[in-house]
Amino acid sequence: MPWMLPTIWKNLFSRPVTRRYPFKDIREPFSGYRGKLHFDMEKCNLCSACAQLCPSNAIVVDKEAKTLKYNPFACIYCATCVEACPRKAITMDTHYSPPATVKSEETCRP
Amino acid sequence: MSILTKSRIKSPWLLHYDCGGCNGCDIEVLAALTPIYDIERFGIVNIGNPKHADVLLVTGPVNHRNKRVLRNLYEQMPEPKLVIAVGTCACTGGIFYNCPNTLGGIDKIIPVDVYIPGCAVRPEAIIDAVVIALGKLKEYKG
Amino acid sequence: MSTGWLVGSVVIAVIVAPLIGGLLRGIDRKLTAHMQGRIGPPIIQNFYDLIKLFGKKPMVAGKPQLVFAWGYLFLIITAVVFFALRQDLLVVLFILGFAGVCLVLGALSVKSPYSQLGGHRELLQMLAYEPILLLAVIPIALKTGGFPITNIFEYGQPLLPNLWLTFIALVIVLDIVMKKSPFDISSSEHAHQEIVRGVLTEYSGPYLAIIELAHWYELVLLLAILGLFWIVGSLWWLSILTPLAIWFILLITDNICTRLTWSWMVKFAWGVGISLIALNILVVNLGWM
Amino acid sequence: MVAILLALAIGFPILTGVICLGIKNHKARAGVVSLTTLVLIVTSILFLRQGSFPYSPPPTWDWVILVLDYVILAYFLFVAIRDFIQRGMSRHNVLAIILTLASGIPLAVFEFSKAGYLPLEAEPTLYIDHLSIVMCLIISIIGSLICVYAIRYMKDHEEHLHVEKTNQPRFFFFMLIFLGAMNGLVFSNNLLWLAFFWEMTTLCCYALIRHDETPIAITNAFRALWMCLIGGVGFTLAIIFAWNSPLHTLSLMTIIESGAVACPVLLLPLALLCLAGFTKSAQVPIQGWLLGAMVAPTPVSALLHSSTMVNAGVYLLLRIAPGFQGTNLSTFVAVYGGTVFLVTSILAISQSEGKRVLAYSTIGNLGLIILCAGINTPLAIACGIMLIIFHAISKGLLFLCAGAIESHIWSRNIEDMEGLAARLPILAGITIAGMLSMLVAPFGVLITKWGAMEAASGIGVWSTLVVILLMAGSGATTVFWTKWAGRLLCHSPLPGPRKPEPIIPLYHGVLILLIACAVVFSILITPIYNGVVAPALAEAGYGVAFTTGHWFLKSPIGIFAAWPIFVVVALALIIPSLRIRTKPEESQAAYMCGENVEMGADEFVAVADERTPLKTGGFYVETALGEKNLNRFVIPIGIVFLIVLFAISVFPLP
Amino acid sequence: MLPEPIHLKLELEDETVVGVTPIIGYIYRGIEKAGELNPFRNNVFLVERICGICSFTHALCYCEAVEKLMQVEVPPRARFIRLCWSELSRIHSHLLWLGLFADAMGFESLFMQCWRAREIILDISEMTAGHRIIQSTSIIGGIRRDIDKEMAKEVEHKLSDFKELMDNTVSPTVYNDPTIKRRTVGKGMLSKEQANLLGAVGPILRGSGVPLDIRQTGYAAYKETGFEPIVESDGDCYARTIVRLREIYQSRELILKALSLMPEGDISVTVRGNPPEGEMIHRAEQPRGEVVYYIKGNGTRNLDRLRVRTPTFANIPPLLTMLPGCELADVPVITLSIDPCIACTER
Ligand code: SF4
Ligand code: SF4
Ligand code: SF4
Ligand code: SF4
Ligand code: SF4
Ligand code: SF4
Ligand code: SF4
Repeated sequence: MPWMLPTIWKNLFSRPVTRRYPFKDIREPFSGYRGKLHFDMEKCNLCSACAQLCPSNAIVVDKEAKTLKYNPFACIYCATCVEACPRKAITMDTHYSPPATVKSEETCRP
Repeated sequence: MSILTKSRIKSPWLLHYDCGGCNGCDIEVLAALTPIYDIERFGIVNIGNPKHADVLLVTGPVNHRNKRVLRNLYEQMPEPKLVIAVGTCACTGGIFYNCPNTLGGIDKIIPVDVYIPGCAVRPEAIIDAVVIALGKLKEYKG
Repeated sequence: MSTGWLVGSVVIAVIVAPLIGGLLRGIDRKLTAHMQGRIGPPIIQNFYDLIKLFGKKPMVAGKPQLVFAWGYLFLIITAVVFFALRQDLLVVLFILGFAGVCLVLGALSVKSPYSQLGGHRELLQMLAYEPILLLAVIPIALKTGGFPITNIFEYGQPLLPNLWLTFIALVIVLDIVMKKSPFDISSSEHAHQEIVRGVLTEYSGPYLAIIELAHWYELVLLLAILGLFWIVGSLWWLSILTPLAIWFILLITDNICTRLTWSWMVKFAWGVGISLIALNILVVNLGWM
Repeated sequence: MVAILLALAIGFPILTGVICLGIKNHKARAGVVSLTTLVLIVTSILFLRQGSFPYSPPPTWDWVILVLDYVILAYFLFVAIRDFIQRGMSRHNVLAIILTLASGIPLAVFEFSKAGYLPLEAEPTLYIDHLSIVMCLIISIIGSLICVYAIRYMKDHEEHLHVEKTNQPRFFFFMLIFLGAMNGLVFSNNLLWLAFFWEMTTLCCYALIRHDETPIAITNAFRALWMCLIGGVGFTLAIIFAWNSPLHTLSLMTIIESGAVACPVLLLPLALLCLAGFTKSAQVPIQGWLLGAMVAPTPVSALLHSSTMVNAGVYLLLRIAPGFQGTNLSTFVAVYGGTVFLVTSILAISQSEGKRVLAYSTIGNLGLIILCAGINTPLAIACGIMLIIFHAISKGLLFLCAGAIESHIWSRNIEDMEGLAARLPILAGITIAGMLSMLVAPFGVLITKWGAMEAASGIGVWSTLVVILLMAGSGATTVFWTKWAGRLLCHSPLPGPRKPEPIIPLYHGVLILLIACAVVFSILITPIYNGVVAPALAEAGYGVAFTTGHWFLKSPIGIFAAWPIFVVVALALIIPSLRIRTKPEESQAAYMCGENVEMGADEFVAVADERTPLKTGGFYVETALGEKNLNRFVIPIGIVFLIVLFAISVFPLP
Repeated sequence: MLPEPIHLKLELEDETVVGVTPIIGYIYRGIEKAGELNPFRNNVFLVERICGICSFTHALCYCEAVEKLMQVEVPPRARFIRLCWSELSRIHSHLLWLGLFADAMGFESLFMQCWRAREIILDISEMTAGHRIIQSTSIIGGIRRDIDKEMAKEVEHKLSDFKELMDNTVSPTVYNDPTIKRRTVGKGMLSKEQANLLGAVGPILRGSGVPLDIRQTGYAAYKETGFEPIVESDGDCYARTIVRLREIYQSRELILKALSLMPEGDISVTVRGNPPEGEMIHRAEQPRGEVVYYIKGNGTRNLDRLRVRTPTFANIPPLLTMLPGCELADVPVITLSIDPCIACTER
């Protein structure tokens, strides 16, 4: 019983450790964080290596329609595609993908 | 904004149900309650009872067994109510897209208000999602 | 006291008590959060909660439930009114007891495992604290020469120096009623334990709000009863400070121990609480205090 | 005029009882019973208007009583010996034989040696005062209502048991003569008369418990017989000691007026009368017979074992309380009553059979009245009297409710009553109201508890003990009543289509009347106090207990306002029904972790997706607080108490 | 606050449990089947998501199994760093558990302190692996991210903060608090014999006095760092708590040791081809006990069979013998004391 007392007493009179997200004291993500994906369609040649390796089927490359469809709501942010892309067309942000009220796919065209 | 709407926005009580996720998102939901993130700042309480809850947080891709539970829980929540799909697998099935016993997303069972992508989601994303969901309450009439 | 005074105090009691109660609950949450190193909700959070609950669509699990919910609220308000009118303290506590029975019956009236269990636990909780609460009145009456609260006001000396044993017993009761660790047996603020939210499980929306409101009244009433121990002319501020101090100590206790089991609670309450009061009555009777 | 009244109150029911014995036709019997009850009710009210008066019938009646007394004892001897022969020796029949002899032989020796073949007289033979009028009202009104109820109940009962040849004539014979005997008992002043009526109630009790003639009923009847006969022995000895005292009297009034303080020799006869009272009220350690008596048809339980006969014991205690005021005996009685209250209330928690709960609660409440008698202040005695009234109403009601429920579900088990609030809303509602009337604030029973507490909180070590017993016991009563009420209420939120509750006029009528009495009397507590309780106090030589004003009861140390609480309760009942028209779509099933089979069914999905019915149950703590476990302590404690009783009456300490 | 759905059908008598039937299937997804449909390299990400708590150990065990089957030699540096992540997830798992356990007993402030300390570990994880809980850094043939000198310093620094926080808040309370002892000592007894007989694993087994820990087999870099299992002999809930608490400290030591002993070199080798025909079994010690991976290759890029036996599955029979006879209030405490994880039990 009394063994918790010092802790709570100290906490009571010191500043809470809470990071006041989204207002202030936000700890920025570490540099290696696997966040949002960006497709640089300038570089991409629709080789579809990423789509084949993606473990959760989040990328669909349609060579005929010349599109690359990416579904952030299916992606597990594993970075396999980033490593697989021969043309380094895919990059990862350190910010996570934002929540949304509708699930929308991103359709990218070179 | 009427005082009622304001109160609704200020006091969302959560019900969290794991529909077959991997625990990753579930522990992040819990982590959001703890000192570093402390979502009780926004009046959020994890209430564990559909009859008291305003917001249903669901993780996991839903399987054939727990879809019934999910629907029951949803129906037992009094209006106005919101549903948040937490994590990629709750949105679309994610990594489990080809598992034989998954349905691929909770919106196959109940209407969803906000989707949070991420595997696992970060507590910050959960906070964002709750904020977006509460925005919907401003239009609620009833 | 004049009639105007009386009417005034009733009105103030009925309106101000829940405000204080709600605020105390808010401060409770804030302080608890700080003790845990968190920021916690705003102090008026519980008012938001209450208004929100009132604004939810009603969802009912059987009609008797509603009767008992209303009964609970009304009876507690009656107890508060009786208190404000400085009526017989024993009667106030009896009414409180009736209110408790209503709460339990409301829970037991729904065939739901959690609600049933919660109801039975609440009942055991009442078994633990009711006798202490009622017995605590006896030494007060012995000292002041009667049960009406007026007597305490007219007594002219603070009661605490003589009745501190009783006071401690009442603190135990307060802890049980506030459902703080180690006594949060029948329901817990944080609703994820084995019985979800016990007696409250099947109430929702406005009806949950009614019960919540009644809890606020109850809290204030009990604190006020603790305050009676200091009522006397120049030290009146102690009668406000003491209950608040006690309340704060209970918050701390809540944060430094686990919940214990009901059998322990009943044993503890009866063993310690009743002996404290018995000792106090004895000592008063023998004229030592 | 007064002679006629007495004849109507005592003689008439005995007469109609005998008539019943000869009536085979159900309707005719019902008519006779109804007529008797009507007469009794009117008579009792006339008594109330008449006020107190003494009365001595012609001395021939002393002879009649004397002879009948021995007839009853001889009958006891006969049945016990017959049982000995038919069913072999058992503890119960042997004790019955011994105790019959033990009360009969000393009495005979005493009477024939001392009085020389003449019945001993006491002036006046009968004395009617407000205490006896209160009792008479209870007996006549509640007792009569129970008899009326029994008309229908016995029909159902016999149909259910497939009895070929109806036993109802005998049943109503005993029921009715019992009413007469009780009236005689409360009016008697001559100890011999009192003892006679006392034995007569024992006789009825024995015969009625035995009514169904099952082996268990017979055994329990004999148990009741010998246990009540302990009281008979007590009476015999009390008579002998009273006559041998310097007062040389058999008049109860004389004994009481003298009091044990002035004449310490009287302590022993008073203690013996207390013992008789304890046995009749089934106090620890001989509570067993009352529990066993629950095998009898429910109206019997209601009449004898709750609202009327067992009250004879506490009536006697309240009656003689002024006699032992200021002695250790008084303290003893208070502590004893408190202990019984606590112990039986705890025992009741573990009971799952409804009637046994009622029985324990009855014993407990009688203990409470005894406690009041022991505290022996005006306030306490007033509370004791009022408790007799309110307890009789509420408990009679509850027994009848239990009977009515039994006639629907054919079970007395509390667990089987789950959800009756949905199936039989009226009946269950009345039952719950009845329970609340035993339990919560504005109702009479609690008002008296309040008074008892205020009275008990006097100065002294013993009073500390008494209040603690009282409060702890009250805590326990809350548990078992609430639990039971909860079982009745417990039903799933969305039940299917329901059959409307069948209305049985004789049941519902009587029940509604009784619950109305409980409510109205509680609201009208001040007129009741002023009308009957205050005069009774004055007649017994006590001071004023309460003052009244604004329809509040005020004691020197407290105020009780009952009606405002009633207003609140009424509001709580009315507001939900006015404001909330529950629409079907607002109803929602209970939370079962989302595993409800479908909304509304109280089943959930469990192993291998099977539907599993939800089972809920009450809380009994059988292992810790069961009878087996507790009786190990309770019975020895009771015996120690009885030893102490004699110790303090034989060696009265200052 | 059990975060996962398991349904224990309890039969109660008053408040004493007389019968228990576990009802599962709420989480079953069919991961093992999906493991046969996916390319074997992608399975790493799948098995990580069998469970998000000891996700790294799943990945590690799977990778080592495949590597053994394909006879790939992993660079030693990779093995050391794998050990670090695996121990990090053990710390965060144990703290998570301790928090939930405290919460089940109504000790909210302890819960908060545990989770607060845990955030330090999660920060380390995010810093080194790029994600808070699902590291996704182990791949067939090694690891994807290195922990360089600078980062290792930072990790050491954070770990000493962590130790300080633990020493000041959590540990003294768990070791001394009388109310915690009241709720746990003597509750949920499991004797050494029963534990062996019923096949308990992990802290439950060690809490009953059996010194068995798969880390003794020396997979990853445990051989180099050295390892001694932590054992308590009382066999009750309290013993299990203490085992886990001591393991938290032990894991910290192991990480520091691994960081200092870590050789320079590559972090992965390129693995070409597909797993050959054949079977392989590999075991690893998860926070909850032994996990067993069975794989069967057939020369294609898909596996013939992927089979996982997880620790909670093994611990359910011991749980079912602990529960009967306890009070209802103790059910969550006892249930949590095996640290049940339904996600991997059902997969
Ligand atoms: S791998 Fe790179 S280049 Fe190929 S399709 Fe994907 S993004 Fe384009
Ligand atoms: S990050 Fe992983 S899941 Fe997402 S698109 Fe790339 S490969 Fe697929
Ligand atoms: S989204 Fe990913 S981390 Fe979250 S529950 Fe699903 S698989 Fe687990
Ligand atoms: S048993 Fe408790 S923890 Fe499990 S789902 Fe139900 S409420 Fe949640
Ligand atoms: S496979 Fe899963 S769902 Fe099927 S029986 Fe087994 S546990 Fe239940
Ligand atoms: S044991 Fe538990 S934490 Fe570990 S992988 Fe399995 S489910 Fe996850
Ligand atoms: S017992 Fe073992 S082998 Fe059999 S089904 Fe269960 S896990 Fe598979």
